[in-house]
Amino acid sequence: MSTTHLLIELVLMPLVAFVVGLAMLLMLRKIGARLQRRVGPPLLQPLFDVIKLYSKRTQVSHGLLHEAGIVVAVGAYVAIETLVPVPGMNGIAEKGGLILLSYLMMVPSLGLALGVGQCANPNGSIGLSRAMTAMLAYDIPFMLVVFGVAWQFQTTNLVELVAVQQAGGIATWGIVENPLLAIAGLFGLQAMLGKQPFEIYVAPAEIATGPMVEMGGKFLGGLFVMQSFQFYTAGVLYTTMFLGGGENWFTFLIKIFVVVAIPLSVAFMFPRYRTEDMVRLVWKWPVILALLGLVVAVQ
Amino acid sequence: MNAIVLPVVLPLLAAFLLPSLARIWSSAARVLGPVLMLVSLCVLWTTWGEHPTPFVVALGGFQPPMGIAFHVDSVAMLFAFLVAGGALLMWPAWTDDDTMPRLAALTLLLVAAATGLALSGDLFNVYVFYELLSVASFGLVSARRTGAAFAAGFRYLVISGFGSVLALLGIALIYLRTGTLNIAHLGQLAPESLADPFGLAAFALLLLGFGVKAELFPVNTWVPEVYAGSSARVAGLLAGVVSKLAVLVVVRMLVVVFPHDETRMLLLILGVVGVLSGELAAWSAKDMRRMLAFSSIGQLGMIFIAFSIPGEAGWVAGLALVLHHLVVKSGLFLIADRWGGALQSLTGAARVSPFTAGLFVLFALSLIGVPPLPGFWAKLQLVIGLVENGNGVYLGALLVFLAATVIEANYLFRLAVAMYAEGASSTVTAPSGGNRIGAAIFAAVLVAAVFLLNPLSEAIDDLAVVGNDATGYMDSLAGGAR
Amino acid sequence: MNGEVGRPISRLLADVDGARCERKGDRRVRIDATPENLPAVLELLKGRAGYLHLSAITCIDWMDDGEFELIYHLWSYEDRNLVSAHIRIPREPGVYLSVYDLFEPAGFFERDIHEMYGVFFEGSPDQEKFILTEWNGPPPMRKDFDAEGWVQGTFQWEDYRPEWLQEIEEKGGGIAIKPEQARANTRKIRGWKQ
Amino acid sequence: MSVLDQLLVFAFMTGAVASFIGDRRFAGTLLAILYFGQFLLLVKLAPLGYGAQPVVSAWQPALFGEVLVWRMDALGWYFALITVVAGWLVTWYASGEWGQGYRERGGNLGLMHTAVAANVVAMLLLLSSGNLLSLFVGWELVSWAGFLLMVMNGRESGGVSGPAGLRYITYATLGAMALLAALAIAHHASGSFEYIDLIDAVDQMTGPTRVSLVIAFALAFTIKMGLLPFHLWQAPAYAYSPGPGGAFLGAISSRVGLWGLAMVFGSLIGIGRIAGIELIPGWFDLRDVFMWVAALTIVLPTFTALRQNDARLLLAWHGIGQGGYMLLGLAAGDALGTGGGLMHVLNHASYQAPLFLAVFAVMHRTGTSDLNRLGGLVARMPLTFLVMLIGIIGLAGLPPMNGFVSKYLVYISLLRQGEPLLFILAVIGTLGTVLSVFKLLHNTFLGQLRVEHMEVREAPWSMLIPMLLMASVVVVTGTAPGLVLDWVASAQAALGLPVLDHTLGGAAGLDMLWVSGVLVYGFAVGTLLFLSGNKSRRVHQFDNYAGGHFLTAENQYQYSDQFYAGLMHHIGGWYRASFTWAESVVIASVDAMSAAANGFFRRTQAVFLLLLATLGSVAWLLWGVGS
Amino acid sequence: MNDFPLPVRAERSNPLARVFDELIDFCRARSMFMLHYCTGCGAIELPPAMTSRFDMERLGIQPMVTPRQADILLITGYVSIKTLKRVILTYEQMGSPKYVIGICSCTVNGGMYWQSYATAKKLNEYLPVDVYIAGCMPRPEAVIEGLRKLMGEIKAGRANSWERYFREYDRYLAAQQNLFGPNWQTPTDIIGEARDYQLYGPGTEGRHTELLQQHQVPLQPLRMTLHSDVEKSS
Repeated sequence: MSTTHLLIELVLMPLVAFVVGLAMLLMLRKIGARLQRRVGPPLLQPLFDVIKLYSKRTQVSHGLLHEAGIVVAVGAYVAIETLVPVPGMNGIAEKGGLILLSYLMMVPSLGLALGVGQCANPNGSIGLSRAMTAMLAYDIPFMLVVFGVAWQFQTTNLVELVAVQQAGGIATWGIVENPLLAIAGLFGLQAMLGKQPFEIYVAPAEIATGPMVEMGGKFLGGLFVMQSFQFYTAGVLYTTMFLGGGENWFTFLIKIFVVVAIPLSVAFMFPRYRTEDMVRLVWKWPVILALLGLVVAVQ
Repeated sequence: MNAIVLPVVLPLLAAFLLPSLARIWSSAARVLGPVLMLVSLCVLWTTWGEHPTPFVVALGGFQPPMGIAFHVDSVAMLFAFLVAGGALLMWPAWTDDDTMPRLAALTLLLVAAATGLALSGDLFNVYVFYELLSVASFGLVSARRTGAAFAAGFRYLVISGFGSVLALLGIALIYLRTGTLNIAHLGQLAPESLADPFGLAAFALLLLGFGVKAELFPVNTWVPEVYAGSSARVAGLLAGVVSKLAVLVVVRMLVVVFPHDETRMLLLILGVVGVLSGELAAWSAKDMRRMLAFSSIGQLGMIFIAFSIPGEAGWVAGLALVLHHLVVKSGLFLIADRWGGALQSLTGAARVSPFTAGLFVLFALSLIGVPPLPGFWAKLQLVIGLVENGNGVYLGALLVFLAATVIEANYLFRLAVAMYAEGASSTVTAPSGGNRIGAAIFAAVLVAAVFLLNPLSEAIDDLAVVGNDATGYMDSLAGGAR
Repeated sequence: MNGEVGRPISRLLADVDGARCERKGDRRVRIDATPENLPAVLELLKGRAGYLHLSAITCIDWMDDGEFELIYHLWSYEDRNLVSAHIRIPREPGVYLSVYDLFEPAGFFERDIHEMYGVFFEGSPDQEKFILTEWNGPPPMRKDFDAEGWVQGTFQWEDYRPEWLQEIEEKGGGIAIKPEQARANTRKIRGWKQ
Repeated sequence: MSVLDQLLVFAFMTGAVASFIGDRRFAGTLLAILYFGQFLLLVKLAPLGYGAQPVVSAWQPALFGEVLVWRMDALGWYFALITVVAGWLVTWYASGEWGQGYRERGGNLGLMHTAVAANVVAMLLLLSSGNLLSLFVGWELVSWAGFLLMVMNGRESGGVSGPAGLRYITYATLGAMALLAALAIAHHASGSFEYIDLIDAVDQMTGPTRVSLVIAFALAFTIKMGLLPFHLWQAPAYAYSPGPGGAFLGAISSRVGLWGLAMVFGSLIGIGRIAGIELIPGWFDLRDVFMWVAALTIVLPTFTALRQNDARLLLAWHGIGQGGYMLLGLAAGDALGTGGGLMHVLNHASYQAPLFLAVFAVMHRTGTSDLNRLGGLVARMPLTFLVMLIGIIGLAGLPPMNGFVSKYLVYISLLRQGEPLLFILAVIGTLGTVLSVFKLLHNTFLGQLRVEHMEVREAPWSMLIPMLLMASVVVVTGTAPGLVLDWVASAQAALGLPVLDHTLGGAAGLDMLWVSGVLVYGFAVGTLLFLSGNKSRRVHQFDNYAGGHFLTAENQYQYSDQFYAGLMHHIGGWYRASFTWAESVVIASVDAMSAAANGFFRRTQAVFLLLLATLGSVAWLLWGVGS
Repeated sequence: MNDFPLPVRAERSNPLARVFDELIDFCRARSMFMLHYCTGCGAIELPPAMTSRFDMERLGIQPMVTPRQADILLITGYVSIKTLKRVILTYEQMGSPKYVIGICSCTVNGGMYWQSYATAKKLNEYLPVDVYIAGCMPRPEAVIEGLRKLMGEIKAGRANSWERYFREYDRYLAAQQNLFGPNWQTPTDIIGEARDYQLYGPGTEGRHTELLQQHQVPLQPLRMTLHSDVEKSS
């Protein structure tokens, strides 16, 4: 692979992720609206929001770290996008792997956490504490799933993972080979995206959207961008692990949209759990499922 | 006649003369004892230099096995040397008051008896010296004339008396069987006449009888009270020196006359129980003297364990432990002279006297066995000796010994940490100058030993060869006396 | 039982000079007391008759009489009966005793009355501003406070006359008293704001 | 005189200098220079890190027929390097204002310098030990030097350092005695204290002997490492040491346990032989015991750390937890696992020390390390914050810092060996660490600055430069882990373990150069995106959303106490303090036995006992001989 | 009243820039995050406006919970003096451009509380109000109509009354001081903000801001400091 090619990929991959992620944001709101029998926002609403937020005249910052937090949150996702393979573009996916990615995906949230911390708002800190707890909760089944997938396919390399699944057709897809892990993974995905019933950390009414409490203007815009990346990454990662990655962009987009649509649809049907209930729930069912899946995988 | 009898005879004579001398010329009387000790040391030193091989001295010209004999070999010389040296450093009768003559006389008596024990090659002689030793120590123990001292002294007296009876019984049994009391001769006769239950019973009686002074479990219940009740120097003398002489007697009998597995095992088991009981009791002792007393029970237990190991390894370990314990425990008892009260009162004592506290830490470190201090090398020899033996009971003893060391480290350093605690003000006063100097000399010996480990280890190896050489001991009989 | 409550209370208060007891309804008793004997009345009611709950203290400004009327409402959970003890204190200087020692909740009511009427309760724990933290004017519930005048002097009015309002006003509707017809002299009241 | 001798002599000299002039004003600087000299000597030994033959000391004293040998190999050099650099930087840290402050607070600075120097000497002696005897000597020296450092902080620590140190020395003596037992067994088996003889003898050993040898060694080394269930001593002992001392101890001192285990697993006995000792045949062997102990050591202390409200204790507890990763990797036994475990030693030292130092810098300025009494200090101590930030990212094991790389190797090793439960325990440990260190950072540096800390100043450069140097190690070796992996590979070779195949960017499919590069690229994009908005304006911390409430200096608008209340609501009941309870049971039983022994000496009728004992002994002997 | 007319935003000559400006105005109009400050009964009409019957979201309007994120401040009902303080605090914490909508008659002239000593009458006196939606209470249609009107103004680039608050701060402060007393202060440094963002106008400072600065607690942010130069900021 030539250097130019690689550079183009490095630019293109985050860009694609951003666009698809915005579409996913729209999908989120559309699904919510449809479920509540509303019309929902227009097609370009996420774009309007982002542009409006970035074009705010006054921007309130609580310090360098507040700004750096947003930079890290967005920047780390930009980096992450180059590490997940998409059809036709592998980027530098071979330099990392599933485990690196699992940990790298904590970096944006932690970067954000720094920014929130400097906002000096206890609502934000409470939100952080809850978000961290949620992370501790859902990462355990998620890492079990990662282990199971890596064991199943005997690799942590995402490119190889895709190659193996595509070589064998649907029968070798993770979801077919090990549906239990796939279900556990979906559960983890729900929590990872921080949607209901796992959105105690934002809790708009009681802690004023938690970590986002002091984020306005381009700070909030950065968070929108970050969220779109997050949706995209989650979808791609799940697709890569269980749905054989993308043969071409068409099937790939269908897969990732379907994957992300499931938790988003589930989200609007539930109220939210309290922190300890969330921990209890996530440490029970997904973990049991994942462990059963592991037994299957190791057999 | 040989100059070697002088260390026994001179103190004995002086002990009887001293009260009279004290009336005439008290300052001369005061220095008489130490001077004699110095003389003894010189005599022993020169004798040691002249006679590298064992020899027998027949007292009054009667040749052994008929006569009364001193058996002089390097081990005996070492112990005699230790007695004189220890007594010199721990001399308890520096006082200015009217107790001085009595104390000095008793100490001289003690020294004479102890030296006699070290040199004696005859069981009857041993018994006599042992009794002499007991009498002297009764006097010394109750010299403080406090209620506690008398009570302790009485307890000591009772146990000691019964011990003497037992020992005498054992001696009687042996004499009944063999018709002789010369140890070397006994050694020759033992395989035929004493290697049966009768002989072994005699050994058990001897062991427990002499074990009273050697702080052998379970006949050591006098130890804590006596050490806590008597003056620190006396306690140091008893713990550091006298107990070792009793050990020597027992071990001599073990090696020369009763070298059986059963006897060794008995010694080992009593030693193990001694270690356990001593260290455990020390762990919750409430004052420093008792703590040291219990600790010395434990240490003596270790020494018994060491000597129960067959072969030279046991002697190496035993001798090393004996020497180490003598130095360290004597030093500690000197420190405990004024610091003997409740342990709580020592909190913050390091600021009263940093030097003494430092000495305490040094002694404690060596007692626990921290390299490169001599205590470590002594314990290492014990550990290697135990494990080389490979026997299950010896391995059990090793485990007990290791566990006891942990307990030892805990209680010694609980005190050390308390001494250095900040913000607390101690009520104790600094030890007297003499005690400090004495302790410092012991500490200096300890530190010097670190640098002289190599020659020391060689010397101990040589001594161990001699000590373990039962045939050599017996052969000395044949060599005739001078 | 309910019919009987008036009687024990009147018997209870028989020793108190000047306290008059009157049944006003099934569950209501009115006591007319004097400022001097009110504490005694309340103490008796609390200690002997089980009126443990002070549900409110009410104040009425009788400007023309130059008096404030204070009404202490006590509730008995046993008798399910409300007793209202009325006293009148002179409007000037408007000082009365606190019953905080007897009923702790009185602290709040007294603070409120102090804020709204300017009555000072001696011995009340805290008579700082309570609800009207921004208020610098006279105690607003006093009858001599001209709220409308104060409003006129303090606030501006939006120029808000939509057509439909004009139509209504032409028909004589709209706001009852137009701002320009307001009565009080605003200057005088603004003097309070120092 | 070999370079090793020069090094040891130089280290002794440093110690001597420290003890003579340690309390002078210039002493810290001078000592830092001397440590740097030691460092240069170590650099002279650097070929060791790239596969050279071990260096032997010329001085070999013989005592009681045993020889003390000092020989430094790649493993020892690797550890020694960490030791000396840690000693150097913490002394530098203490050389300036911190030392002044310490003295003003009533500390004995000279003694502290001496203690640190003594620790370095003892560590060097231990790490270059050439046979079991010198190992034991070094071992005890390290233990007692550490003890000195732990207990010397009496008044500074509010009097708790003494008990903590006492607890430590009791555990340490237990470990030392276990080592002594191991020595004895080895001597019995091989007839000498030489490593080579032991290695030869291991094959001839009987099963029980080998098991007891492994157990004795393991006991000694795990106690020093603070592995479960012997971990209770470590946190308070390290936390209440004087700052630089605590940093030194936390960074490297307890890792000598790992060094010992590496020798046992590598050359002395061999992980294969340990795995051959099957406890439940086919299911569970001795190696699994080590791995499970390691995994539990990762999890339990980490979650204990999560509950701490004192920054020092929090870090000290994490130090214990991190030891679990090292052992887990080492016990995994393959090239990846051992490589990760060994690399984690340097990584851990590189972030634990600056973290400790940062906490002590905060303490130096504010006088407290209570996490509920701090907050918002990032505006006042930004560089200290930076150090702590880098440190916690490393400690949490997140990319791109070095902590991730070593943990990654361990993860991959577990993955390849198919150990999902151990893997998930390791992950849980990491997650717990993330939570806990974020609390540390947040409660110290983020949130509202307290009124009493408005005037706080940044730590002086004498403290900052050492911290920043260490933090830079975290970043550099995170980006280019190959630098360290070279040394690790040499150490593996020296131990006879499989050697890790690596590049400059990492191993096992990980290339940190790329990852770091792409992160930088991502941050650049993020910055551009951020700057595309209008410029931002900084506001005061009271200009904050509070539901319409007006914030003032009087009310603390900060969330720090019970930071993870929700989580604790769920798992709080799982903290049972079982180990503390077990420890107290042991103490209580010793106490009871002690009371019994005391009672024996106080109450027993002596004469009766004497007769009884005599009869018993006689009977025993008679029957013994008769039968 | 309009002593200082707002500067009219000049159309930029570069057509691209003009498109850009228009795009931004368009986006601002199509994406309005509102903070509903539910001071009174009018709030009851907002849920119908948001939910399936009227569905504000199709206009790009969605509720937000903190002033930092919001563009519109909806004040739904009477504003007591105590509430007004919080309203002002909240308004100042919002990021510009920001719009205020007064819902219900109470925000216009006090409504049924016109006579009350404790209720602010003319909200526009204290904050620049963009749109009033009168009625007691206005129905959701009316609310949406008001929002659409505001939308049109924004799209046309005319909804600039928020600039008034910066450019004529002294006037607003005067009204606030009149009500809250001379010690009134909010944590937001409006003057500094106006300077920073070129919103400083002739009426920004004046008599009342002088009074404010006499007792003002300093509002400089906590600046990161390396060494000695720690400013006193308490």
